[in-house]
Parts: sequence; C-alpha cells; structure tokens
Amino acid sequence: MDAAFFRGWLTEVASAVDEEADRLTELDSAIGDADHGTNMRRGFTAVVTAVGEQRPASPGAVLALAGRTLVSTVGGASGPLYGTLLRRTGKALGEAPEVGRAELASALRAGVDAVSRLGGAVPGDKTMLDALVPAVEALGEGLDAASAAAERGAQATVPMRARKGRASYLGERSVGHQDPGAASSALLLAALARTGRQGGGPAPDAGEVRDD
Amino acid sequence: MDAAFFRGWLTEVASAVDEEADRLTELDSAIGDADHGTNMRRGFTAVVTAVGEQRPASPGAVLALAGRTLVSTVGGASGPLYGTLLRRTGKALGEAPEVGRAELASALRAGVDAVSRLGGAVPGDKTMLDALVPAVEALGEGLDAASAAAERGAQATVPMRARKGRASYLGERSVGHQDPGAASSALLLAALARTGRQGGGPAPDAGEVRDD
Amino acid sequence: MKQLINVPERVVADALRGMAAAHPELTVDVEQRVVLRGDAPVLDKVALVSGGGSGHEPLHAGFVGPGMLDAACPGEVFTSPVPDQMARAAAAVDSGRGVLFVVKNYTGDVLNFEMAAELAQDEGVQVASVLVEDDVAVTDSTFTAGRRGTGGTLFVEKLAGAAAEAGAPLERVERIARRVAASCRSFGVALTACTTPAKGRPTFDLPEGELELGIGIHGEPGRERRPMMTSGEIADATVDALLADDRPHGPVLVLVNGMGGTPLLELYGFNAEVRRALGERGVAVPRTLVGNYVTSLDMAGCSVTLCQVDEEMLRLWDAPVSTPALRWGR
Amino acid sequence: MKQLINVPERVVADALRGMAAAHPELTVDVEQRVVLRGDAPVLDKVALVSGGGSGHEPLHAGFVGPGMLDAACPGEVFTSPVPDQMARAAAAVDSGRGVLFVVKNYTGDVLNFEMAAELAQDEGVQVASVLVEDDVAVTDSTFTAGRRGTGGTLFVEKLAGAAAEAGAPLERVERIARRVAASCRSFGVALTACTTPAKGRPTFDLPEGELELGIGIHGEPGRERRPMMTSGEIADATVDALLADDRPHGPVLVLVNGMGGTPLLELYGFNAEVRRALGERGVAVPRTLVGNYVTSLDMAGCSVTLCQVDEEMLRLWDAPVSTPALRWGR
Ligand SMILES: Nc1ncnc2c1ncn2[C@@H]1O[C@H](COP(=O)(O)OP(=O)(O)O)[C@@H](O)[C@H]1O
Ligand SMILES: Nc1ncnc2c1ncn2[C@@H]1O[C@H](COP(=O)(O)OP(=O)(O)O)[C@@H](O)[C@H]1O
Ligand SMILES: [Mg+2]
Ligand SMILES: [Mg+2]
Ligand SMILES: [Mg+2]
Ligand SMILES: [Mg+2]
Repeated sequence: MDAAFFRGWLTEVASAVDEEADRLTELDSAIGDADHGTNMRRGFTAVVTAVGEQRPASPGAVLALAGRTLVSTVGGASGPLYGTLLRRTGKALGEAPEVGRAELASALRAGVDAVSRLGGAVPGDKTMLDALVPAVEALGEGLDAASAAAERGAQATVPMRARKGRASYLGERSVGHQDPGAASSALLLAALARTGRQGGGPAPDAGEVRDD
Repeated sequence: MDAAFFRGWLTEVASAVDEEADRLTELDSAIGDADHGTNMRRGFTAVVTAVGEQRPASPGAVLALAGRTLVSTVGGASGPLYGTLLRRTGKALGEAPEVGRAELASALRAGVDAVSRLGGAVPGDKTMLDALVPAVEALGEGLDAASAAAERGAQATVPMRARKGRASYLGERSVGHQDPGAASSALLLAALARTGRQGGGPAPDAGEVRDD
Repeated sequence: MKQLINVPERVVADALRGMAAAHPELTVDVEQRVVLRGDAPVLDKVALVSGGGSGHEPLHAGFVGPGMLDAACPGEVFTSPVPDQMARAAAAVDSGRGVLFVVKNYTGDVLNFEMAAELAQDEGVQVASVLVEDDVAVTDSTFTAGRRGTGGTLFVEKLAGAAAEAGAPLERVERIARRVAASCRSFGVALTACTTPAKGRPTFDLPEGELELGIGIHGEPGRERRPMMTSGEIADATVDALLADDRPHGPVLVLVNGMGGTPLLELYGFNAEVRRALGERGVAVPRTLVGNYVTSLDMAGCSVTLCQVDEEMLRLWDAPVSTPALRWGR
Repeated sequence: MKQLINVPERVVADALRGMAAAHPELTVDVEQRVVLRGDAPVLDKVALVSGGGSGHEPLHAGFVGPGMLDAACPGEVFTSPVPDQMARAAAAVDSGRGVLFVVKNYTGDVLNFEMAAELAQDEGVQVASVLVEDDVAVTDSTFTAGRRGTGGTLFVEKLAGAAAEAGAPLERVERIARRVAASCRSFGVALTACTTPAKGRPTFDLPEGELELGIGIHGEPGRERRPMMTSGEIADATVDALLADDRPHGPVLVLVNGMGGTPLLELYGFNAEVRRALGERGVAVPRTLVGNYVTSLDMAGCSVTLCQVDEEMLRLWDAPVSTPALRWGR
C-alpha cells in the first residue's frame, strides 16, 4: 500500500462521511450535540483537499498530514481524537513509500492507543474506541474482517451507558443509542476495506500481498 | 332605574365579560394583540368591587365611578374609551336618584359621542362604535332593541376593513374578523337588556315605566 | 407554548419584583407599577417618563437610569399602562423643570398618556409629550391609527435623555425628542408569532417555510406573508422598505433589534447583511447597536431602525448612559 | 424551525462580520475566527483568552474588552474551536506577561485548548489554563466527562479579567481564576430544545407540559424530565440542587441566565423567585445579573449560577468592564 492507496482511502472516507453526515448528526443529536456529521464532513473535505494538493510521498506522511488537517479544521472532541489517530498512525508508519498490512496493523494500534491515552477512554465507555479497538485487533485477518469488527463494535455501543464524552452527561438515558463516534469509526474502516478491494490494497484476507 | 339597577347592570356585564373573555381575546388575537378579554375582565371586576364598596347613591354617580375605575385599571385603548363612555354617560345623568329610559338614551348618546371624539372613530371604522352607535339609536325602542342593534352592529364589523385601533395596521387582512371591541359592546348592551328584564328596569318596550 | 411564569395574572408584578432584586439602583414600586431612578427627582433636571405595555423588555424599565429615562410605567402584557401610573411617575420625578412623556403611537398609549398629562398638569407638573411613530410598515396612515412606535423609541429616549442629563430645559428636550422621532424609521420581520401569558398559544399561525414582513411588536401579523428568505434577502427587503420611505441625507445610527426569540448569533449575522445592504445603497453608519432591545416576548425575528443623525445627535448618542440595558461612557 | 441565516455553513463567519461592523473597538479576524481587544496586546498585562463552540452568545466574544477577555475564539456551532485559533489568539494578545486560557470542561474544549497551549508554548508564550466545571447537574463525575462548564464561565472571565486589568501577574490571575471556578455552581432548566443551523430541527423532543431539569448548553437533554412547573417551583428545585451540592458559607453573586428563547419579562420574574428561594434558605445576595449571557441558541429556559464571594472577589466583580455584553464602571 503506497501513498496513493492512503489518499484513496481518505477520499473514500470523505465521500462516505458526506453521505452519512445526516445519520451521524442524528445519532449525535440523541445523546450529544448534533454536530458530529458536520464535524466529520468539514474535516474530511479539508483532508482530501490537503492531501490532494500537497501529495505527500509516503503513506506515513499522507496520514500525518491528514491528522494535522483534522486537528486544524474539526474542533470538538472528534477533531483532536481522529487527528491524533491519523497523525500517530502516520508517524508510526515512518517514511517508507510502501507499507504492508502488518505494518499498518501495528501503526494503527499505536494510533488507537494514542486516542485512548488522549481521551482517557477504554472500550466499554461508549466511544469511537468501541469500534476502533476491535477493528485493530481483527486487522490481522484482513481489512474486511477489521471493517466487520468495527461495525460490530459500533453496534455494540447501543446498549452501553456512556462514561466519556457528552453522552456521559445523560447517564442511564444514553442507553439505547449508538455512539456517533463509533459509527464514524466504522465508516473509516469500511472505507479502508473498500479501498483495499478496489484500487489495489491487499486483497481480502490475502496476507502479505503488496501491490499498487 | 335607580343606582341599584345600574349596579346590577355592571355586575351583569362583569359576569358576561368573565364568561366571554376567551372569545374576546381570541377575536383580538386575530386582528389585534390578544388582550381584550383580559382587559375587560380586569376592568369590570374592579368596577364591581368599586361600586359595591362605595355604593354611590345615584345612577350618574354609579356610572361615573365605573368609568373612572375602568380608566384606572384597564389601560390599552379600551380603558380610556369605555371609561369615557361610562363617565360621560354618568355625568350626563347628573345627580338624579332615578332616571328614565329617555334620559338614559340621551345620556348614553352623550357618552358614545365622547368616545367618538376621544378616539376619532366613526361607524364603519370597525370599532366598538359600530355596536354602540346603532344601539343608542335603537334605545328609543327599548333595551332589547338596543341590544339587538348592538349585536347586529358587532356582526356587521366582520366584513369591514379597520381604520382605527390596532386592527387598522392589517389593512385588507382585517377583513373577515369581528372587531373585539364591538363584540364587548354588544355584551354591555345585552347585559343592559337582561338587567331590564330581570330586576326591574323598564319592561321591554314598555315606554316610560319606572319601577324598582 | 411553555412559559417560565407563575400565573398569567402575576407576570408583570413578578417581573417588577425581580427587577427590584436585581437593580438596587432603581426604585421599583411593584404595587403602583412604577420604576424610578433611585436618585429621583434629580435636582434641576428635566425628567423623562415613558411606559407602555409589558412584553417589550428591556424597553422601557431597562432604560431607566442616568442619561436616559427617569421613570417607566409598565402596563399589563401588550396593554398600555393606566394614566394613574404615568401621573404618579411624573410627580415622583419632577424636579420643577418639567416632564417629557415619550409615547409610542398606539391608540391605547396615546389616550392613556393624554389623560395622564391632564392629571399631572392638574397637580402642577409641567408636561410635554413626544410621539414615536417610526414603523414604515404602516403605510396609509390616514386610514389607520398611524405609524406604530417601535425601535425608534430607544433613540428618542437615549438622545432626549442625554439632553436632559446635560441640563437642557423642557422645551429643548422636547424639541430634540421630536427631531429624533422624526429621524427614525423602523421595519420588522417575524419568523414566528409570540405567545402571550394570557393566551398561552402563539398569537397567530405562521407555518414553517413562511415569514411575515412588516410586523409590529404586539404579536400582530404583518403587512405581507412571504416564503422563507435568507438573512441577506431579509436585510435587502428591510433596507429597501426603510429607504423607500425616506432616503437619509446623512449618516444613520442603526439598531439591529431582536424580537426576543432570535439568537444573538443570528442577529449579528443579520447585522452583517444589513450593513452590506446599507453600504451598497450608499448609507454611512457611524454607530450600530445589535441586541434584543424592543422585543415582542418570545417572537423570533428582527427589526431594523435607522436614525439619521447630525453631529449634535451623534454626541447625544455617545453621551454616558447607565441603565440596566444600555450602559456606556463616564 | 426557521432561522435568520443565509446558509448553515456560514453562520459563524456571518456573525463575526456582523460583530466587526457593530464593534469597531474590537479587532475581528473573520477568516481566522479570532476576536481581539482593539488595543491588544495591552502593554504589561496578563492576557485572557477563551473560546468554545458558537451558539452561546454573547459568551465569549461578547466579553472581549477592557476588564475581561483579551481574545475569544469561536468554534462552529456547539463545536470547540481548533487549536490554531487559540494559539494565534495567544500570540496576538501576549504582552510578554503570559496568557490564561479559560476553558469550559467539555472533552472537545479541553483537548483543543491543550493542543493550543502546546503550540503557544512552542512559540514562546507562557500559558496557564483554568477549567470551568460548575454544572451540578452532572453528579457522578467519575463516570462522566466531568462537570460541564456553563454560567460560571462569566464569573471566571470577569473576576480574573479584572485582576489582570489591575496588573496582577499570571500566577495570581490563574489563582484567582481557579478560586472563582471553584466557587461557582450552576443548574439549568429547559422548556424547549434548541435548533442548530445544521440540523434545522429541535435537538430533542420536549412536549408541551414537560420540562427538563439539569440541562447543559448544547441542546442536550437533561438529568430528569418533569411535568411543567411554575416559576416558583423551578426556582426552588434549582436552588435546592445548587445548595445540595455546596452550601455557601457567605454571600453569593447570582446570575439568572436565559438560554436564549425566554423573554426578559419572564427571566426577571424568575429572578424574583430565585431571590425568594435563596432568602428562605438564608443565602445573602449582594449582586445579581439577569439576562441572556450563556445561551443555547433559541432554547427556552434558564440557568442559575451562584458564585460565592469574599471581599476581594466582590471588588473584582465591581471593577470596571467594557465589553459588548457586560459594561459598567469607570
Ligand atoms: N474521551 C473520549 N475518548 C474517545 N472518544 C471520545 C471521547 N469523547 C468523545 N469521544 C467520541 O467523540 C464523539 C463525538 O464527536 P463530536 O460530536 O464530533 O464532538 P463533540 O462531542 O465535541 O460534539 C463521540 O461520539 C465519541 O465517540
Ligand atoms: N380609535 C378608536 N375608537 C373607538 N374604538 C377603538 C379605537 N381604537 C380601538 N378601539 C376599540 O378598542 C378595541 C381594542 O381594545 P383592547 O384590545 O382592549 O385595547 P388595545 O387595542 O390597546 O389592545 C378594538 O377592538 C376597538 O373596538
Ligand atoms: Mg457532537
Ligand atoms: Mg388588544
Ligand atoms: Mg393591548
Ligand atoms: Mg460539539
């Protein structure tokens, strides 16, 4: 997977987020402040512009730029958190012009760990981590598996009682709603899987195959 | 008709206004500011208290006190206008302990004229005068006739375009609604007719009969 | 519609108790419904008294204080106060140099203030009155009760108040007030109707996707109903209505006023469009006030008032004022 | 719900253009979304910077000026600003004596201000931060993101701003800010939900005849839904919630704050009940502020903030302030 692959992923995320913005805002409206969709859309639109214009040469540089862009354009909780996710993942990938799935998996783990440290949340708190952590764990089985795990993780937030973020203010009343950040994380992973299937990332569950 | 008769009338008005307050406010809501019912209720409640406590000896004094009380408690357009109506009518009745229908008719005419001078309105402007003027004119035929004329006058304001009061701001949009002040004037006249029929005012169309 | 009240009948009295608690610098007579400067009567100063129906807060009681009103008389919601209130206020604030009544042009206000002036004069208080009639939405004033008094009231009270504070005699304060009143034009727009405590439901029906142009401040419908417009379009329509009535020959003070239910965020955005629209039409704006000043309970919407000024009027505007709702200088 | 806007995406930029037009005494950078005192950096003065999501106006930009904030950074509606804004603001207002960030306790605000502090420090600006977390409706703060910052922010910005204006060094300004933050308790009530421009519909469903107790300022539902209550009952419930959390040992400053859609008439009436409730419970109130200061767009409702004060804090409250939304003294 090279820089183009990651640019493709981010473009894929941007269009998924754009399509699903209303749903994300709707979820955030139930247990938050009704801005998650617009936040994500604003951020990933800016990301696509930034990586398209600056065209960093390496996967690591692409993700680091995307992360910085999110931090500078999103605001809210999701800006620093997703910004950190991508920046740290990018940093972990280093300068290499191409990366394999194992490297991506460990880099993403570093990114997700950084999110957990920054926000002080762990799985079960009803946050994006409930989608991200299982996804990273499933990444060894391929991008589709990771995406499926993220989606399951997002769904699993429905019965949870929030302990972090705005939803936590609601206490028991947060139960019965899906966490918007977990939902957007599932979109990120689904986009990754699609990118893998399309352009030339590793074929589903194809092990260390590197192409593109 | 003596002081008790006029106290009776005012009490009758107060209870009619109390019952119809919501309708008056509803009418005022369509083409005004939704306070005519509360204004009238506040005013006539105070009037009943005042005349009950002070018990002026003559019809003229009862009405003058009622008028002053309306001025001091109602506010809005209807306060000074109804206040003037009763005050001037009372003044015209003078000190006599009893008055006949002819005297009442001419005193009321003086009161209505004062309302017209004070507010600058004439019949056709879609105001209380559209009920009051025909009522005064019909008073020669008895209280019931006056009441019926007032009611017809109030109904006749529906198709009018307002030229005075708040409703005038609406221009054409005032057409199709009954004027709240005309409606309350009809209540005043209906109460007068009822008082006549009950306690001992002149029997309907009974000419100069004085009793009570 | 839900309201933060006890019972409708007590709304005005409760608000006055709350004002008394919040503003020890004012003398609030809850029983008689009069709000006075705490230091009234001010020695050797012409006094300004205004009043009107409640529901337009901070107008008028929020404008009582040095540099503006000496007294305000709040009536019931959307109902002119009674003459006794104004007469009592006039007696309380008169220092012997006379009292100016600032009256918004509504039948009720005009009649009650007229009666009050008689009462006060009977008691030896010299009284002059100025009528504010600035709402250009009322066009054919011969076939109506005449133009309504709305946002221009703030300018009349501020500028005449500054003149009085500076020691001008009654005749001059009155002349300035008249000049300001004649220089003011207002136009209002509603996105929703308001809800009076007594009625408990919106005073008229204004569906999604529509607005009213040319509304007053008493929950009455406006001159015209239109499909919903953007902030920029509303600014253009408003400024056009104002300039069509009277094209200012000089700079204007601008009041971008919220009707009570419109967030300040939106009002400031609207101000940007008003300023653009005025700029495009060549009107200079030395001062702007943005906020909820002459409201209509919880109505969503706005009004714009232009007050054409000369040097002297601008100085009077800039003069110190110290009231609950308007405060600067010194 | 109808809004006085152009398009949702431009709401914040439009509002900033409108602020710039109305307030020549401020420097408004519409592009970078920073509002500064026009005379910044003020020589030899510790600077105060705050910011947060838009939709709470006049907070924070309306509190920029002598005696209060040096800069405010408005984010998107209900979305914390980004670190670049605060870092840029810090650089613009720093006179060399350091900058205090006033941060409301929300995950987004905390994280973005943290990143901003790093950026600013990288550029040689000395930065301290104070967290406002005054909302007693958030009870079990170990299982939540902690208490929300609401009305107490106004007191922190005012009192710390006065200390900075008086020349206190950063460490002292920070200490005072912390003391004020620790002395503030707030509780809010919603009668209606608010409508964000992006969503265009109320953020939650609050039927006639019901209200929410313990709401925040971001359109989130509250701690508890109850059948509609009178103003007096709401005051009792609110004051009880505040005193149950912390019984003041001395006098308190009171902010009776409107959420944006509640008429001032009702707010003043509510203040009467709050004062009664405090009086009945033996709490003395030397100063009260009534108005829409920390809002939630067009939400109907109110919040009460108590800020326990000593002599010094009272002096800082009374010190002159000159901002668009809060102005007195001098
Ligand atoms: N402490 C945290 N750790 C991890 N994720 C968090 C944390 N706080 C909030 N989030 C995530 O952020 C999402 C909300 O993002 P967004 O709505 O954009 O920001 P905000 O809450 O500031 O409005 C939540 O749904 C949750 O998934
Ligand atoms: N100039 C006038 N002359 C006669 N009657 C008037 C005039 N102006 C208003 N009215 C009457 O007053 C009524 C309104 O009374 P009310 O609602 O109590 O006062 P306000 O209009 O001040 O709210 C109108 O319906 C009309 O009948
Ligand atoms: Mg959110
Ligand atoms: Mg009326
Ligand atoms: Mg009225
Ligand atoms: Mg947010």
